[in-house]
Amino acid sequence: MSEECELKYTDFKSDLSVRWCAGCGDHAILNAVQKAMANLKVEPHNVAVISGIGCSSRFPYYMNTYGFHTIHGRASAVASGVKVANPNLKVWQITGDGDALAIGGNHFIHLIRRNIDINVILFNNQIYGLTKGQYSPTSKRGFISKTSPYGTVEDPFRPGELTLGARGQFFARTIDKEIKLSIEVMEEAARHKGTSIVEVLQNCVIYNDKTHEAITDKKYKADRTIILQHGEKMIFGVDNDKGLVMDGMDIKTVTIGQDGYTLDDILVHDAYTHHGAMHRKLSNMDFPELPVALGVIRSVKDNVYDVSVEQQLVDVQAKTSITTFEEMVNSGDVWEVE
Amino acid sequence: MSEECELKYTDFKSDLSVRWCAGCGDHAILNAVQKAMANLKVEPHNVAVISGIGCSSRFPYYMNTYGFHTIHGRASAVASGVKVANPNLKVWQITGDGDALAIGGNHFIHLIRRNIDINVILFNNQIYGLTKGQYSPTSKRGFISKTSPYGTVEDPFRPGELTLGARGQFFARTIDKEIKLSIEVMEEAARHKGTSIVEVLQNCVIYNDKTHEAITDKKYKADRTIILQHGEKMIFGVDNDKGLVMDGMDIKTVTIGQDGYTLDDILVHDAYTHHGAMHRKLSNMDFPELPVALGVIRSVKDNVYDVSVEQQLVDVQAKTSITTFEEMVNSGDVWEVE
Amino acid sequence: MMGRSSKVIERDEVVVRFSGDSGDGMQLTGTLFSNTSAVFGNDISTFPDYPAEIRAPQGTIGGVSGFQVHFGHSEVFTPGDYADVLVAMNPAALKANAKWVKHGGTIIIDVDAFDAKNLEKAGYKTDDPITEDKLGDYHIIKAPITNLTKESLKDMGLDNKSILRSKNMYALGLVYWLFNRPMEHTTNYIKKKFAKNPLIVEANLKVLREGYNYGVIIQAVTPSYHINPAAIAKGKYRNINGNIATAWGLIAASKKANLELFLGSYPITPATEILQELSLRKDMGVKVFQAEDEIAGICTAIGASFAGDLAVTSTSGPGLALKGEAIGLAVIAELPLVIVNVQRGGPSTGLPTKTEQSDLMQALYGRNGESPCVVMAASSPINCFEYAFYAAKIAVEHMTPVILLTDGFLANGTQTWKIPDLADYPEIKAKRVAPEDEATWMPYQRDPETYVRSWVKVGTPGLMHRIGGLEKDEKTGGVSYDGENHERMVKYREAKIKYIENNIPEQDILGEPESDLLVVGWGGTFGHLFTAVEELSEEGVHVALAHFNYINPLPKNAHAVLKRYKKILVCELNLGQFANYLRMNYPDIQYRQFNKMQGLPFSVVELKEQFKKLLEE
Amino acid sequence: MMGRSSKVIERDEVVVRFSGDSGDGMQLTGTLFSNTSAVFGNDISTFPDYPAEIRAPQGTIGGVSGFQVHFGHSEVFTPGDYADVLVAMNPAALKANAKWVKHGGTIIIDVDAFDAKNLEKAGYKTDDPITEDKLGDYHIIKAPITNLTKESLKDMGLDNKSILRSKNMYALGLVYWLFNRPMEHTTNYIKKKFAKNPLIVEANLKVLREGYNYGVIIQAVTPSYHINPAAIAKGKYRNINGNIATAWGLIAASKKANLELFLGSYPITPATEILQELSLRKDMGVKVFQAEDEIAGICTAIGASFAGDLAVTSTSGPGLALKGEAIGLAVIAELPLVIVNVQRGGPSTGLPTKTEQSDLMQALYGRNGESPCVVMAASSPINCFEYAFYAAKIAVEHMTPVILLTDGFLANGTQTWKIPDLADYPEIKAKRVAPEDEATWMPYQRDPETYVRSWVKVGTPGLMHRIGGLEKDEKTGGVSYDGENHERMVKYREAKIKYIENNIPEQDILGEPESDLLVVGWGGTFGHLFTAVEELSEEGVHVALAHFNYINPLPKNAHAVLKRYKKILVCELNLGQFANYLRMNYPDIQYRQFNKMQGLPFSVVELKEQFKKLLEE
Ligand SMILES: Cc1ncc(C[n+]2csc(CCOP(=O)(O)OP(=O)(O)O)c2C)c(N)n1
Ligand SMILES: Cc1ncc(C[n+]2csc(CCOP(=O)(O)OP(=O)(O)O)c2C)c(N)n1
Ligand code: SF4
Ligand code: SF4
Ligand SMILES: [Mg+2]
Ligand SMILES: [Mg+2]
Repeated sequence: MSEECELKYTDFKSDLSVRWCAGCGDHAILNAVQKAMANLKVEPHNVAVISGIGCSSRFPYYMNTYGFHTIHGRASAVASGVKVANPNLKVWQITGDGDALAIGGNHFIHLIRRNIDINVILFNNQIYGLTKGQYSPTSKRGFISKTSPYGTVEDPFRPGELTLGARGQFFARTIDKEIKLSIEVMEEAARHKGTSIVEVLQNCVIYNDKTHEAITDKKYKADRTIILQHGEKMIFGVDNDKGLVMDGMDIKTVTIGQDGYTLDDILVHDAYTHHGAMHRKLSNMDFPELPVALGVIRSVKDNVYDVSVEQQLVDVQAKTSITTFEEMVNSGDVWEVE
Repeated sequence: MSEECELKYTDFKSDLSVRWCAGCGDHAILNAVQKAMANLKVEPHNVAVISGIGCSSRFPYYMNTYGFHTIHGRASAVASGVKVANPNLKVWQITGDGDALAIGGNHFIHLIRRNIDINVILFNNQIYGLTKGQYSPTSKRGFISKTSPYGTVEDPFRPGELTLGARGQFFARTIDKEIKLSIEVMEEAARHKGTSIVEVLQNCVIYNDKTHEAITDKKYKADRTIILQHGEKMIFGVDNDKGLVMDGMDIKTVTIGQDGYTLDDILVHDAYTHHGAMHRKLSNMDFPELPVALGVIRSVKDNVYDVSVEQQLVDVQAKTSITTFEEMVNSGDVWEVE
Repeated sequence: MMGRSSKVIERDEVVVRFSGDSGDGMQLTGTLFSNTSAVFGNDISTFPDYPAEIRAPQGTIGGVSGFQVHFGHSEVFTPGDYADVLVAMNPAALKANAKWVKHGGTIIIDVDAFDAKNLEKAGYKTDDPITEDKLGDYHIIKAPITNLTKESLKDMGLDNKSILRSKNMYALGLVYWLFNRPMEHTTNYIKKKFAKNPLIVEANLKVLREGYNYGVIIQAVTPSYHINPAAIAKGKYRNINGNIATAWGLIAASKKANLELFLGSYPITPATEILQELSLRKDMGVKVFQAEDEIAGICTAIGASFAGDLAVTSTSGPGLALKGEAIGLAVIAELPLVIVNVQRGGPSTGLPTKTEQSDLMQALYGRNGESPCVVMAASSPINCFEYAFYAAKIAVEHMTPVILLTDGFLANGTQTWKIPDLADYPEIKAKRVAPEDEATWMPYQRDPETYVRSWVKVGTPGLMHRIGGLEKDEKTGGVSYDGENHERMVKYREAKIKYIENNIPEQDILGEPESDLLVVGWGGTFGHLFTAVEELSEEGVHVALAHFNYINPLPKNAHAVLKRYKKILVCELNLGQFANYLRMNYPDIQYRQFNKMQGLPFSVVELKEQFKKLLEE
Repeated sequence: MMGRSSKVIERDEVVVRFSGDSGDGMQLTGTLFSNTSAVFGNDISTFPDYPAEIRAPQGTIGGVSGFQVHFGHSEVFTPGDYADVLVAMNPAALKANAKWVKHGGTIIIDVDAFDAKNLEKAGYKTDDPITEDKLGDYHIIKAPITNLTKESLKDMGLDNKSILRSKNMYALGLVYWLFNRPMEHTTNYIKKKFAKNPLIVEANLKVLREGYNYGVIIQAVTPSYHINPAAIAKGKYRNINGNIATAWGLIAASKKANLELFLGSYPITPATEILQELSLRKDMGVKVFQAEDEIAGICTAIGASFAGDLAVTSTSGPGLALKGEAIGLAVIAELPLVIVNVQRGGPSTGLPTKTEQSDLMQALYGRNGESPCVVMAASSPINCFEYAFYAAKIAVEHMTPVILLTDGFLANGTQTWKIPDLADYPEIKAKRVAPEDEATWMPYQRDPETYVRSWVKVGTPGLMHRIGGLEKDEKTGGVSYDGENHERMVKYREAKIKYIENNIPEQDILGEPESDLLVVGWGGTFGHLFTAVEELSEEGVHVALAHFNYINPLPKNAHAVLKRYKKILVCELNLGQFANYLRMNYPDIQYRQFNKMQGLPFSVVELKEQFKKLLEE
């Protein structure tokens, strides 16, 4: 079989009918992933889609690839096993904010630390959807839900910040309904060797409708988000006249042509630098202070666990005098009775 | 009982004989904690020391306070329960790099995110001591141990970076044998409202001897570490002539009086700023490029979970019409049969 | 009420099932109908039947939401096997539920929803579902509910969506007519619920009334039912499901114990509602910690117990598996802790929304080492209150974790609950260190009879001590590696649990104690087993029933009770876990088994059949 | 060898125990002695006895490290209850071990270590430990080992620490004299081990020789022992402990199955060595994932199994508790997986360095739902190899998780192992999809006889499919909420495991099959039970032994075998878990129990006593 081949996104559609609520952001993400996969030209049988439990984690059933709907929170660990067992596979992990960051938090940060070549699509709807509406570790402070009827008293994880804190080398963000952007970002994530975290701002129409609306709504999107492109100026706004500049240790928004700012003052995005500081700032930007960053925020080459594991096996085997079971059991302190 | 009282560090010593290996760094840390507690003037019965499992986690047995040697990795969760159940207690968590960052990683980051008022003393010996010498999530890449006979192929967590990635508001670092510094740092950690993470570079004489030696050895210490003090210049070196300055997005070391650098150029440490960027840089500094930062790197006031929980109970109870069991069961859809 | 001219069916009890698409409001309709019946003085038992998917595609079988209510003029113990009346708002609802209607029963359908598209979605092959499903002998009421609702509201200025949302009130009105029920309760509810939107109130009430009137109009052709009120004890009543009852039982215990209540939990179906209810109960001072996972849920509770709170964790099967290691810590530390496990279909994620009793062995043995703790089970939605209370009482008074088993059926099912008076419940008294004993007290010193150690809150001056998961010296609690001490400790922990048999009720026998056949059950199957036994008794067939709520320890007289019977049939919704447990405990007795694993309760019919067959053998 | 003039004791078998401070090198000394005995042609069985603390304070009882070796001229099955010879390098070692020496046995002490300080640290109250411990009747060899070692090495230019480290070689030399053993093996070992440090080689060899000579000098007053070599089958031999044997058994299986071996694991005493050994075995292509916790350990293994590797996870009690939920996933997904559980003392952290058999129920039932998997147990250090091999074979061929139970005693104990030829082991063949079946294949279609589904590696063209933890349709594997399908699936999974009884050996009876008494054991107690039964047989007392290695399913003939006996005594290192399991499975049989919970194996003496008592009853 050839690795490169012509594929349509329908080649990645399973024949199961999709069971998310009408209007759920998951539909669009499914669409984007299928299209990205077709563009990536990897045959469906070389793809494994691994999920935990949650609405989003139903995802593998809808993919005409190998799929495993595992248990809550453990998708990173199962996916790690798949990839290390067979590094030739393309492994995608589908997970929710509860699955990845509540019960699965430890596997999530260790996956990132090890930098195993897995593409993680994190559906962040800031709610536990499948269990019908409890707050999650990404719900905003004060959020009212079935388990926080008086509002939560805890701050949420910011997935980008946590990823970087765990030494993450790839972080990107997109919005469920921005299918074009999602496809681009997912392709980049898939091409990146190492763990890629793609946060998708996803809408749960039933239990947390419009939670991202203030930034994702068509009316505001251009002014409240910025799409980052490596090597490009950080410009945004309906009229493309806003830009980001440094202000001491901080980033601030300016309008080009106002207060003496010119295009030259605007920051250029460097997704490839290993320095995390700027990436942290960019991934933490939040409305209303700053536009929310979309696109690939960080993409840095580094040692990849599964590659190193394979290499170490090769290296050891090249050097060892023990290559068979017989040699192993006969090595060391052995005597013969005749 | 009065909260303020005269206490000696021996008031915090239990009568159990201490069972760590001779020369283990844990002895000195025990000493520092006991002295810090005496200085803090909190009576032993108001202190709960909670640990997981590991050599370091034997700690509570040696304290004449309330103590709970729980199960591996769960100290943060048990400690959270103690503190939320009774916010008047002073809760200390004792944990190792394996206990906190391997099996306990999820509870660790969630504790930090919630910002519960617990002092975490993280004994970082970069090894699993109790199980006799396997690599841990803080072991350096390439580290050779019983489970990595050919060297590890993964990068370690940097505890400060992970803490900040989980939105940590207090991070400090000290060295086992630097008892004076440890006492200071632990007192500050205890006074800080919210989760305080104190990383102690601890030596395991048996399974990972001298792992921190390159920076902790008397011969080099002055040149390879820097003790940060809020509001003070970042100066270090045997002759106190080295300092840290910004170099683009990076920090670099300069010698005062050389290359045109004067004392005025040297950075001043601000532990209280909520901006994390500088704190991340400082906590990630590593020898040989830069001196390793000791002392309190970050200490920022923020909402404290246990305080908010208590407050919310008070607020709800102040407003509610339901205050007794009878009122509760009789609220809503109730009818009477006569 | 208007006069009636058509046939009136007099009945002791009736089962009604409301069904429609998830969006059709069937849960609310069912709830209003059952509350009305309860207020009217009937005893009721209900069970909702949610779709497994959050929102399956409209019009499909996967998306059908049902609500069954059983009410009668004497006590009812189950939501009923088969319905006398089915309301089906669309073809999928009919398709999914027709098999649950008694032969010759009444079926109300919204004919307007039976168009070609919906018929196809529901999987009908013809345009005549009645014939296709062989429902010719049933009373079918074909009401054009959608169109009549639209017609009724067309001039009120409501949007189409709101109009369609009122369909369920039309159906409800029609059912009220069928059972000759007063509508005040519903009227009041609607007025309160939509107080901010008078238009909606008006619309709903209008439609409700017209639904009723529609019944009056068609009465000539349809029988209606008459069920007299039950002879019910004086007092205040409400409907309550097992999850709320569990939550309230724990609150009651915290009051009686004079302890603060702490819950550490992580959401999981079908236990989440306990967490939700207790989160709401900040008014009662409940501290709720929504943890990052089940392990943190129980570990925070263990910490809270150490600190002196009445500590609880709640979960369902897979979550209980995750808590195993920490339960062992509570066992060896000997701290009070209540673990509520709402059982669901397994293994693994299994059938999360369905009921099963397959976590019994896990509750008893799902952790390393010899690690005994108390295991008990509630047996009806309303007695979840009592067993939660007693779980807490035993935990606190015997310094042990207690696992309380309920299940999806109890959790979601409701019954009419006579609101209790806390004064009727016993005190809960922890063993504390008396001031005069402080000087000599040791942390693992035990009461010589009960083997209970004392509970010292962190913060108590002078009693500082250390506990942990390593084996401990039998007195001081210090770490001990001594083999003989270990054996003694293992036996103390076992004996401490065994002793509790002295503090729980004896096992009683229901039904007809003088019988050759003893039926044995435990937990959530009570209603069905008891009803089967009672019905047989009315038919003159004598069967005895021993239904267990206490599993470890078993009631003191259990062996003697079992020993009396020639044939014993252990009925469970698993492959025979309790039967095996009895074999271990009382190996001198023979047990037969009747097991079911379909995510559903037993049906009374199948039970009666089994019992009769066995009696004849 | 020099001639001997003193009394020589001829013996069939002898037990020697080396003991000293953790730093005294007793493990190495013991290992060298046992290997020498093994090479000499004796059969051996050893057991190390580490202190629970990493480094307890020097000179204390907590810090004593011991190593016991049992060797004989015919097969030996246990490390022995009591020692004929004890080497005690300091007072604490004597104090801790004196009770394990046979009455009248030989005790070698380093008198130089018996100073006032050390005596006090060891807890002696007088300066005469021999009298204090009532050892008057024993042969005490008071050798000034420390001083003679110092004297011997004083001119070699070694530092004091290195000199003192050689003490153990002096003691070893003395013991070699006592047993008239050749020293080549040890000499070679030392030369190889310290090749880079000729001074150390020289020093160790010198001291070793002088220790031997010291024996020659004192021989007049001391008996020495003579044990003939065993009549041993031709072949190559080595010593091996249970953990290494387990690791190698898995490697053997991966070769025979032509699958790559994947281990996902997290360190935990006493299982860590399996992880360590397999980490070392990159030469054999083993992929080891040291996970962040036990859950990730098993979940990575499940992922690797899905991807097509022979997947394993290894742990001990508390770790198994954490894996429960994920084991359920492997059960419902029907993927092959080996779970090695090295049992230790529980509950909770319990007695981590001690042995116990208390995880049996956990292995069988420690997860939610009806969740059957294979449970089997190794019964000697060396047969850990075989059972690990067969665990893998069953997992792969029956598409199921298999829990292999070993314990701390097997894990650390060693025996002489005849190196096997892989060619003598059966093939391991996974069920794959034949090319001609691809078109019609469905993921959960089963072999009609074995109920096994086929295993498709991720990456196989044309067979893409999805699996998961929800209940699945019996053919397609798609999610199914259908109740009747669920019941069928529950029964298939049960039947699939039950069918395996056809592929495992029948239960055999050892000892004297014609007896009134059948002793039943399982797992790690084999050596002691068998020795007790054999010794009784030599005394003319007839006892039969059924020792189980397969627990779920039980061997097909187990019931018939058990049925034959009048009295059955189930002996276990727990409170009776296997006895209870037999009660469930074969309720028509009566079982008595003999249980021990002291972190130690049974002693042969106590077993014989029990058996005799029971025979006389
Ligand atoms: C061990 C375990 N604990 C809890 C659950 C219940 N549960 C299922 S999904 C879920 C959270 C879902 O939230 P998220 O991961 O954000 O996914 P979403 O449904 O929002 O897509 C929970 C708590 C479970 N299935 N298993
Ligand atoms: C559930 C569980 N898994 C594994 C272990 C074994 N274990 C005990 S301590 C430990 C790691 C200790 O390392 P660390 O936390 O760094 O503490 P240290 O001994 O180095 O102080 C491990 C793996 C255990 N006791 N329980
Ligand atoms: S509940 Fe929310 S997240 Fe789940 S499918 Fe529906 S809309 Fe999507
Ligand atoms: S093993 Fe290491 S960490 Fe543990 S007590 Fe000894 S020196 Fe300290
Ligand atoms: Mg979510
Ligand atoms: Mg460590």
